[in-house]
Order: sequence, then C-alpha cells, then structure tokens
Amino acid sequence: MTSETMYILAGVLLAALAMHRLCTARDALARILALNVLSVGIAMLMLLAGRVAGVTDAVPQAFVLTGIVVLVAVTAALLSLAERISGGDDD
Amino acid sequence: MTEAYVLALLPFLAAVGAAATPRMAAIWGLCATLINLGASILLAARILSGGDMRADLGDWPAPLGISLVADGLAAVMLSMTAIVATAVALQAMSWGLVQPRGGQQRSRLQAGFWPLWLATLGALNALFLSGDLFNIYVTFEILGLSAVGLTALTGSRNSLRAAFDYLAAGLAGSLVFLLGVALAYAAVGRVDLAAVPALVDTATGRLALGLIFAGLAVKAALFPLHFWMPAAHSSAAPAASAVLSALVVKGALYLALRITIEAGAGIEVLRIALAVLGAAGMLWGSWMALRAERLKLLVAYSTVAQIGLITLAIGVADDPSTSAMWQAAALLMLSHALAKAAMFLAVGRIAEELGHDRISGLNRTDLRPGVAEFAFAIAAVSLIGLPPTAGFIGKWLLIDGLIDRGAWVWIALLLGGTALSAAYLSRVVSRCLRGGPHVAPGARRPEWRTGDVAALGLATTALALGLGSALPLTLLNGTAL
Amino acid sequence: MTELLPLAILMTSLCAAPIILAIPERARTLRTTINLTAATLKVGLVAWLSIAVAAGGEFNLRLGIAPGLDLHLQADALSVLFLALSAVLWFLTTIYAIGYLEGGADRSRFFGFFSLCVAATVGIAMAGNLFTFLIFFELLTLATWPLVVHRGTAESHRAGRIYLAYTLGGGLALTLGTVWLYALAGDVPFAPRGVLGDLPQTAPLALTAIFVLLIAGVGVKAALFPLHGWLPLSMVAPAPVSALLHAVAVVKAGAFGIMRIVYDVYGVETVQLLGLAAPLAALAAVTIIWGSVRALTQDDLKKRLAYSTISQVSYITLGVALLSPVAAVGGLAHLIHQGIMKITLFLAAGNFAEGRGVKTVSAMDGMGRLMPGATIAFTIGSLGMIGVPPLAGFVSKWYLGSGGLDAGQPMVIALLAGSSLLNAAYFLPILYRAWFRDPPEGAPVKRRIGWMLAVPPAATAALILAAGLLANAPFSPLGWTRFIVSLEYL
Amino acid sequence: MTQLFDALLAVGIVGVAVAALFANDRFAAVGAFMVMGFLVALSWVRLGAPDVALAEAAIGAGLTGALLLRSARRLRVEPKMCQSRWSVAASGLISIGFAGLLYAAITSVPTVPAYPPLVAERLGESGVSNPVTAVLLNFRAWDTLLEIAVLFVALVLVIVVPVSRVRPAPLGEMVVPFAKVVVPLSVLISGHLLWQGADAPGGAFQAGAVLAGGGLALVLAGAMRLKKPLQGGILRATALSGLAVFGAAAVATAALTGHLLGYPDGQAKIWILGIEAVLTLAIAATLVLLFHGSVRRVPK
Amino acid sequence: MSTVLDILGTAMMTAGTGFLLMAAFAFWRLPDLLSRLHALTKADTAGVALIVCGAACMTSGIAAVLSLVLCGVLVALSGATTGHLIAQASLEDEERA
Repeated sequence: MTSETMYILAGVLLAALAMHRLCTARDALARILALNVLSVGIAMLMLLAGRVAGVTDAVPQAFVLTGIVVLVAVTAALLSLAERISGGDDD
Repeated sequence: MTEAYVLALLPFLAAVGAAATPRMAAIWGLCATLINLGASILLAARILSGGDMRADLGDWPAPLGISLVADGLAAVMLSMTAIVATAVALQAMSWGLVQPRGGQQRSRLQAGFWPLWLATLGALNALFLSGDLFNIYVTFEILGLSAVGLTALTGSRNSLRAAFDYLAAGLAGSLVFLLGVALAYAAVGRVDLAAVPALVDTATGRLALGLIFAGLAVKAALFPLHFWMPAAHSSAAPAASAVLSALVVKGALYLALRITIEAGAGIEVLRIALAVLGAAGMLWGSWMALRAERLKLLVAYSTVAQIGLITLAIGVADDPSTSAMWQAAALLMLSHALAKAAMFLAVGRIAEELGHDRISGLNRTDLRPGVAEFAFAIAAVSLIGLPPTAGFIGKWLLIDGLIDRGAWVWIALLLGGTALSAAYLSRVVSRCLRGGPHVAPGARRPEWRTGDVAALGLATTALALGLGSALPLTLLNGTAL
Repeated sequence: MTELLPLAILMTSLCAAPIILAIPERARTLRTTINLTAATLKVGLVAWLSIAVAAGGEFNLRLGIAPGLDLHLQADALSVLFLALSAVLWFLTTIYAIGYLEGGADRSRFFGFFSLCVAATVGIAMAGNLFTFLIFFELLTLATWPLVVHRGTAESHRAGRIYLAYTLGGGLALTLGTVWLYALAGDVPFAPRGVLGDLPQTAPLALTAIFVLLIAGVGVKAALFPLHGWLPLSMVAPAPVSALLHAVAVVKAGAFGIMRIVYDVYGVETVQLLGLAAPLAALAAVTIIWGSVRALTQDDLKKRLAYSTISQVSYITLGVALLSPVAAVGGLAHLIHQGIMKITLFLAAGNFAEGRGVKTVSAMDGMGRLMPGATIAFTIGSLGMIGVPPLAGFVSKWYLGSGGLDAGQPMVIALLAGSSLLNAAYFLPILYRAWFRDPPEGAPVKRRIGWMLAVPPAATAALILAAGLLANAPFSPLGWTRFIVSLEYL
Repeated sequence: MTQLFDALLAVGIVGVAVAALFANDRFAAVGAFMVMGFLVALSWVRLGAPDVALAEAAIGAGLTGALLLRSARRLRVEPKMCQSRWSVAASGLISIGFAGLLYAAITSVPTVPAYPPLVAERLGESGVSNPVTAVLLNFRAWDTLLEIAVLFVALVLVIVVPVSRVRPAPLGEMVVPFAKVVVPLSVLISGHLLWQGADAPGGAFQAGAVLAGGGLALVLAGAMRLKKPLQGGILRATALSGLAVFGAAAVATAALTGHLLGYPDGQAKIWILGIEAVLTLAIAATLVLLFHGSVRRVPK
Repeated sequence: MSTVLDILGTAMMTAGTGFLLMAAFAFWRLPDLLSRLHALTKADTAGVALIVCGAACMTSGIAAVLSLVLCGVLVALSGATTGHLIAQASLEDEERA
C-alpha cells in the first residue's frame, strides 16, 4: 500500500460520497458542498493520474488550478442564487 | 485562420465592453453579432474552397498546446449559431438601443442580457472550434454559467429556482465530464481530441468515454437527466429561452457527435445506449408536450423530444468512416436550432400580445392571429419534419441509412415521433385559428414589431433550408474523419 | 427561355401566396386584382406550355438537394393534362370565391392559403421524380388544412383534426415508401413504362410492400375505401374550398398520384408481374359501390356530393388498375370530366346555400323556379355524372367499359351499369324536387346572387357540354388522353 | 514513517469529508469543509504539487469557506425530503459500486503521460522556469483566458444582474486592528508570490487569492465603504480589466506573431509577467466583489 | 553544535504537539463554549509557537526562519481575534435569545 494508492482511495471515496450526497440531498447548501467535495476528489484523482516515478506532471496541475478557480466562481454564483431564492428580497 | 480567432475572441471582448458600459450594451451586442455573422460566413466559404484548417495556439503543437480545428461540421455549427445570434440580437433590440439613465427594471434586464448573451456566443464559438477536451470543459463552464444568468434575468421567483437547479445540474454534469477527462488522461496520458480513438482500446478509456457521455447527457438535457430543463427554458425571457433551447443544448450534442465521429465504430455499447435514451426522450417529451398547459412549457418539452430525436440520430449512425449517416444528425441539429429559436421568439411575441401564454386562451376573438402565430406555424412545420424543411431531409437521410441496415424498430420509432410531434404542435396551431364565425368587428391583427421580423425570418430560413440543404451537406462532407 | 416555363407556372401562385397573406384585411381591391391577375397569368402560361408539349417540347428543371436527391420539375403529357384542369378550374373558382366571401372575415388568410394550395397542386402535376412529388404532396396537406378550419367553429376544427390525422398518416406512409424505394433503386424519375429495371426479379416482396405503402399514402387523398373518412367531414369548409379542393385539387392529386405510381414508377409490366393490379381494381370497385350506396342516404346536399365524389374518383383508379390502353384512356378522360362535373355541382350547391339558405336535399323543392340558372347547371352536372349520352360522363364511362372488355374483365360492364343506376338513384330525386315541385310560399331570399356567383357554374356546365360533344377534337380532354396513352403503351 | 503520515492524512481527509457532507448542522459542515480543504492542500504538498496546494488552501478552502460562511446563515433550511429508505440505499450502493469501478480503472493501467517530456523540452522557450506557470500562461494560455472569462461571467451574474442584495455586516471594531496588520502583509505576500511565480510555486491565481483575503479583511472590518459609486466603480473596473487586458494581449500577439497567444520570441517573460500582474489585481477585485455581492448604486 | 540544535528542536516540537493534543482533548471534554474557547486559543497559540521555534532550530538559513516566525505571529494574531469575535457573537446570541 504505497502512499499513492492511499491518496487514490481517498480521492475515489471523496468522489463517490459526494455523488451519493448529491443524489440524495435537496437542501441548497448540502448540494453546493457536495459539488465542491466532488471537484476536490476529481482534482485529487487528476493529480495522482499524472504522478509517474515520484514526479507529478505539470499539465494536470494546471488543469486542477483552473478547476479550482472555475469552481469558486460557480460556487459564488450558486450561493448568490440560493440566497436570493430563500432571502426573497423584493428587488 | 484569422476568422477563427475573431470568432473565438470577439464576443468575449464585446461582453467586457457591454458590462463596462451598461447603458450602451445594445450597441456592443449588435456590432459584435454582425461581425460574428460575417466572420462565420467567411470561414464557411474558406472551408468550402480550401478544406479543413487547423491552427495551433501559441504555435505549440497539438498534445502540449491547444489547437483550433475549423472543419465542415464546425463551420455548419458556427454559421447556425451566427444566424440565430443575429435573430436574437434583433429581438433584443426591441428593448431599445441606448438605455435612458435610471430606467429601473428594464435597464437591469437590458444591462444583464447583453454581456451574458455575448459570453454565451463566445463560449459556443470556442466550443465548436476547440480540439482539446479540457478546453471544452472550460467552455462548458462558461456556457452553463452564462445560460443560468440568462435564465435568472427575469428575476421572478420560479425563474431563480429554475436557474439554481440548472446551475447545480450543469455543474454536476461538467464535473462528471471532468472526471471522464481525468480518466482519459489516466488511460492515454493526453487529453486532445486526437487521443479519442486510442481511448477505445483500454477498459479505462471506455469508462472515460462513458463518463464523458454521461456528463454530456446532463448538459444536453437528454431524457433521464433532463429534469432541470423545462422549468429553466419556460421561465426565461423569450430571447433568452430561444438561446437556451436552440443553441446552449446544442453544444453538448455537437460534442457527442464529434466524439462518435472520432471514436469510429469502437463504442457500439455507448451508441446503442444513446439511441435508446434518445428514443425514450423523444416519446416522453412528446407525451409531456401533449399534456402541457402553457405554451412555453410545451415548447420546452418539445425541445426534450427533439433532443431525443437528435441523440437517436447520433446513436444509430453507422461508422462514420464508411457511411455519411452522421450528417443526418448534424442537419437535424441545424434545422432544430433555427426552428426552435423562431418558435420561442414567436411564443414570446404571442405572450406579449395576449398577456398570457395559456394554450386554452390563445384564440381571443378581438385579436386575430398575426405574424407571430404564422411564424409559430412555419417553425412547427420544420420541427415536425414535413417535406420542404431541412428536418425532413435529415429524417430522409436517417431512414435511408436505417433501411440499408434493415433496422425497422428505429424507423417505426422515428415515424412515431414525427406523428406525436405533429399531434402536439397542431394542437397549438389549431387553437390559434379557432375564432368562431362572428369575429368581433373591431378585431385587428397585431402590427409588426422587430420581434416578429426575427421570428418570421428564422422560421422561413428553416423552411427554405430544406431546399438549400445542398450547402450544409457539402460543408459536412469536408469534415475531418 | 422557354424551359423556365414550368418554374414560371409554379411561381405565379407560390409568390402570390405570401403577398396576399401580408395584405391587410381591408385592402379588398388590391387582393382581388392580385388574385385575378395570377389566375389569368397561370391559364395563359399553361396554354403556352400545352402547345409546346404537344409539339414535342421537353421541359426539365433540376435543383440538387443532397447526393442522389434532387428536386425535378418536368412537363410531360400527363402533367399538362392535370395542369390544364387545375389552372382553368382555379380561375373560375377564384372568381366564385371572391363573390362568395364578400364581407367575410380573414379573407387575406383564405386567399393566401388558397393560392398556396394551387401552387402545391401545380407542383404535384409537374413533379419529375417521386421525391418532388412527395414534397408538393405534403405541402398540399399543409395548405389545405387552414382552409378546412377556415370557419373557426368547433365543428370545423373537429373536421380539421380528423383531416390532418388522415392526411399526415398517409404522408408518413408515402414518405416511408419513397425512402425505401430510393434506398433500393436510387433516384426514381417518372419515365414512361417505369424505371425499376431488374428490381422486380431481385426484390419482389419489398416492391409489393413499397407499392402498398405508396398507394396507401396516395389513396388517403384519392379517398379509397378504408381511407376516405375525412372527405365527408371536411364538407364543413366554405363552398369554394369544398368545390375546388375536395372535388378537384386534393382528390385528383390522389388519383394523379396513383397514375404516376402505376404508369411512371412501376410501369405496366411490373404491376402485372407482381400481380398488384387485381387487388387495386377490386378496391376501386368496392369504393365505387360503397360510395354510391352511402350517398343514397345522405340528406345534406354537400355530404351526398362528397360520397358521390368518393365513388367517382375510384372510376379513375379502376381505369388505371385495368392496365388496358382503352381503360387507361377512359380513366384519364374521367379525371377531367369528373372534375368539371363535380365542380359544377358544388358551385351550384354553394349558390343554393348562399341564395336561399338551402343546404339539404329535402329543402330543394321548386328551386328550378326560384334559382333557374343554378338549377340548370346542377341538372347538366347530375346528368353528366349519371352518364347520359351527349355529356362528358358518358364518354369516359364508355371507354372504361370497352377498356374492361379489352382487359378481359366483363364484370366491369356490370359494375359500371350498376353504379350508373345508383348515380341516377341519388341524383334524380334532387332534380325531380327542384323542377316538378312548387316552392314553399314566402321562401326568404337570403342574398341576391351576383354575377360572380352565377357565371362560374354556368361556365363549367358549358365545359361539360363541350367535352361531351367535341370529344374527338385534338385539344379536347379525350383527344389529349389518347395522345398520352399512345406514349405510355407504345 | 512517511507512509504512516500519508495514511493518517488520507483517513483524515475522508473522515472530515464525511463530516462536511453528512453533518446536519450547517456551520459544522462548512467548518469541516474548510478543514478538508486544508488537509487536501497538505496532501498535495506531499504529492509534489506545491502550486496547486497553495491555490487549494487560498481559494478552495479559504475563500470558498468564507463565501459559505457568509451565506450559511441566510439560506432557509429546506424540510428534510423524506426520501424513501429504498432510494437512499440504492444510491448508496450505486456510489460504492462506482467507487470500486473508479479505483479499478485508475489503478489498472499505468499512465504514461505524454506531457512531461514535451514540457521539459519546451520550458526553455517559454520564458519562465516554473513548469506550471509555463503551462498556464504560455502553452495553454487559451485555457486560462477562458477561465478568466468564467470569473467574468460569474461577476456579471452577481454584480450586473444584482441577483441578491448580499451584504456581509461588518464584524465590529475588534477586526480593525487585525485588518491593520493583515492587509499590508497580504499585499506584501501577494506581490512576492506574483514575482516568485516565474521560477518557484506561485503565480497570478495564488497572489490574487491572497490579495482577495486582505480585501475580505477590509470588507469585514467595514472599513471599505463600497456604497459610494466611485469606490465600487474602481473595484468593478479592475475586475473587468482582467479579461479585457488578457483579450487585448491575445489580439496583440496574434497581430505580432500570427499565432493567437504566441508571445514574440525572447519577450515571453515580459508578456507573462505583465499579464499576471493585471490578472492578480483582477482576480482579487472579482473575488472581493463576489464575496461582497452587488455594489448597490444609490439611485439619485 | 548542530546535533545539540537538532535535539533541542525535536524536544520543542514534541512539547508543541503535546500542547496541541491537550487543546484537542480539552475541546472534547469541556462543557460550555466559553471555557472551550479559552482553552483552545491559549493551547493552540503556545503549541504552534513551540513547533515554530523547534523547526527554526532545525532549519538553516535566515529566510526560512523569518517565514516560520511570520507564520507563528499570524497564527497568534488570528487566534486571538477569532476567539474574541466568537465570544462576542455568542454573548449577543444569548442576549437576543
């Protein structure tokens, strides 16, 4: 059980748990959290896929970085929509 | 290759301009749309004469850098987007060119619409041109986010709820797509589209393609995963729902078609799954459309049905290197985009004239059916796929290929779908014509507006496209197989 | 320049349609002038075309749509026959419709779709291959549907829905048959004696299935027995619609389609080889008898005429299905004769309804005295339908009968005699009531019949007489059909 | 010894993730999510991907956590959908099966990534020595441009279409001294990160995030009165300038070298650093505006 | 000389970890919010400070030491402020409840 397989297991479990939660949750915050955890799980798998002989390939790192920034943008949009739905201010 | 650069970059720069100067957003939007139309026509002409073009961005060769691929299929999709873009821009013009200062609700709708719409246009152009899977993932994100913006524009409670569900489902779909790309990277070590044929050999590669298709199914609102779509498309503003239904959904369908072309005959299981889901979607969408009470909901469910039809076409097409059946799917996409955009614009105009869009109340006798109802009827003809339209030519090519293979089940499903779509669309058109012999003396026909011109123009292009479908088909023949 | 003639004929009504649709409702004179100029222009062009075709001119226009698929407009002898019929009758019915709809609502919409219908009929006539035929055939459905539901009442919409269901169903069958044939035989142009080459030997079963699909698709509009349900119901439409469309354009398009399929797609030998002629003839016979029997019991005047149309059109199908040159001449001639006679009856019935509000047979007492002009036209039409010698009906029945003998089917004579008797049975009571009964006192005059409503039935009645008396003149319908059949059976 | 640490870290990550997903108290869930973010960042440092670790810590855990905390109190708790036990069990089984499939897929085929030799060979021409920055700003600059476009669209959705009047209440005066120390430090650190990005872990995104952190401290301290249109205007202009400048640079490179985003050879480093500087400011401004919500322009 | 520093460093780091473990234990056992808060901030800051010093001993080079000290200062500062804010917020909640 090298350390990489442990991280792969962690990544896989993160993704699966997040998918399960996504399918069963109706609450807005829970779905947003599940999406974020799913994205982190995928990022973990992406990095580990690019890891050969102890060196992590630079291109998946760029992919994960882009993924993180995209995710924060979409989460901000999701949160502002969710607030508007439950806030109900009369704009 | 400069047209491809213009197509990819111009909408984004115009979007920034429109966001920076909200009161002049319409001028930004109009100029960008017209230049975009010109560039796409030039690109199509260049491909017709010179064949495919490929440009490596930053002069870095394919696997490392990203390459913009402009071939027949991309050119057809780009010109489709450009035509619908011009019509939608025309419709949006009815909100006035320059916004008065302080105009409250209308200016927010106006200020918000143009940047989001230009971002959608830019994302679509980038998607059709891109030759790299991760790059396509980022374009899908832009597409999803700006489409949600367009849905939430009206600000009503149910449009916001629909927008939230749309964004959550869209993000989930994109993440599944990203997981597929990650697995593809794990399988073959590179993520550009040229690597797709290599994916088919290994088990991981096939799982990667499966995940990619699952992600696309969510983005394209294919049957079992379409729950978010009807609410979003029916509660958005008319111009916005035209864009959503006609173009945004096409991005995912285009990519599914592109991958089935690249992967060739290797992914039989995926193809059959696509075809089955498509057929189920077609029947279910038509069934829901038959029972829909509101016009916008009916048109949204008809989108579900038409997407099912297109996916069926993609699924049953033979191996692209041998037969040209995949072109039927492309033609169906083209005709659906034009017809559905025309239909949503017409529905917007009808709702504006009558004040509501309940199907039962469509025939108020003091208002005779005007141009919008006529545009709706023509768009319905090309959606059903009756002869003079491109939809009919698409179905013709499809059935022709299926008969060679003797696949009678699919043909029966196709004809059943056509009959069902005829049923639910004639329900609306006959309701418009129902007026009673003693039409009120003061009955008048609504006068012409820019919205009508856009809807009628699109509908007649969809109709005439059938006769002129030699052009897109020669373009499609030039696609890099 | 002349080879653009077919396109010009098509364009006169195809371009007129959107213009008329766009005209605002109150621009009455503009609409009337456009209608009339388009109609006269078409008659002139058709005349020019028929002279050119008679002199052996060839007209072919192609527009490539997809690899192996092209839109093909062709003017051969058979198409000119149908063209002449639709052009002349459209001209007369336009005049009638302008008068009939005076003061009605939605006239721009009516005349727009009216000229679209004729464009579709012209397109069907000049279709050069099965694909073009299919396009204009479906366009005809789309153009006629708004006319059927023109009145906008709930009942007309029920009829419209049934009409759409039948015709779209037929359209699907026709589409499937055409695609299947294209898949087997590549492009299917209309050429005398068929184009199927060696296919009957290699795939007889497929060809039979395709034949059934094609005939079913076309048969809906030709109102063959099981597929005729829509015709009586769509009598709800205004009189000009039921006159031109449901007696001439739509129904004849169906019959014309059967002719094209049997003569120019399959060819006489293939139909005989596959043994398809007998069932078709049987189906036609059943429709003839069944239509006449149903007509007996109809009290509504237009419904009775509708059932009589169903049976009369099957004469043409019978003529075609007998596969003998003489029967073919009879069938083709009947295409014209039945058109002229039926339109006279419908226009006269329209005048009765408009003039005196008389819609049913029982209310026809004494119409001879109240509206002599219309009743004379009606009488000439009815006698022609029965087949009284000097008139056009007799000519075509004569040729049909001798064609039946020539094809070794003596039973056809019995059939024709029987159906003529039935025709007499449902037409003569009407004439008896009109001429030999005195009108109820104080019958209200609903509306004075202007010249626009009176002239067209009279003109068509004159045509019946001319077609009967001058039968063997070269340009008479009979003469022209002999010319066609001589090409077909050489 | 290190394997034990990795094992502990992996188990820790999964444990905290379960807490984040299934905790029924919202703040506990958000807190667990932030902890998970930091642990994952740590694991990526262990996996030799420092750039990404920095970004995950700053953006993934820090900023997303701040956004979640801001919105957590305002979201109405939707009634617990009484899903039948069957559907929950079914989706649980499916996800476990999916996890097994995924694990087998990843471990079954040894990846032979095609990129490392290419990146190594072309690194010299790219103008920077840190491979990640080279990929982000040179080899796949088009991805980054589209990513900035994503930020732009999110900004439009939250700002131009004031979807919600989100305004975090300032947390009281105790934050002001804290802000006095943190803000200058964050400016210093972000400048350092930006400059260091060329040859060591760092770059525009990490620097932007740190700067945004400082901005957040200011906003929470209530010091930054965003009500006045001027201040809001400047912030909005810098936020929009990111995509504008990057797009203009792309057009300029296409004009100069004929290839979109192909920097003229020899000046790659100047172009990259120039773009990165603008991007840092733009990302910081965008993230602050995303946190702060719509700048309400007081209608006259 | 370096071995003495290494031994000193490891000793300090183990002490620091001990502090952190005690803080975690306290967090788990203590009943109400304020006492937990009190224990947490104190023990954490002390623990981190010890670990920073231990690491400083073991590393060479002034840059690394300075950045470690920076970490220590920041953790101390943020710990104090957040502790105060949470306490203030919980008091307000009690008044309002």
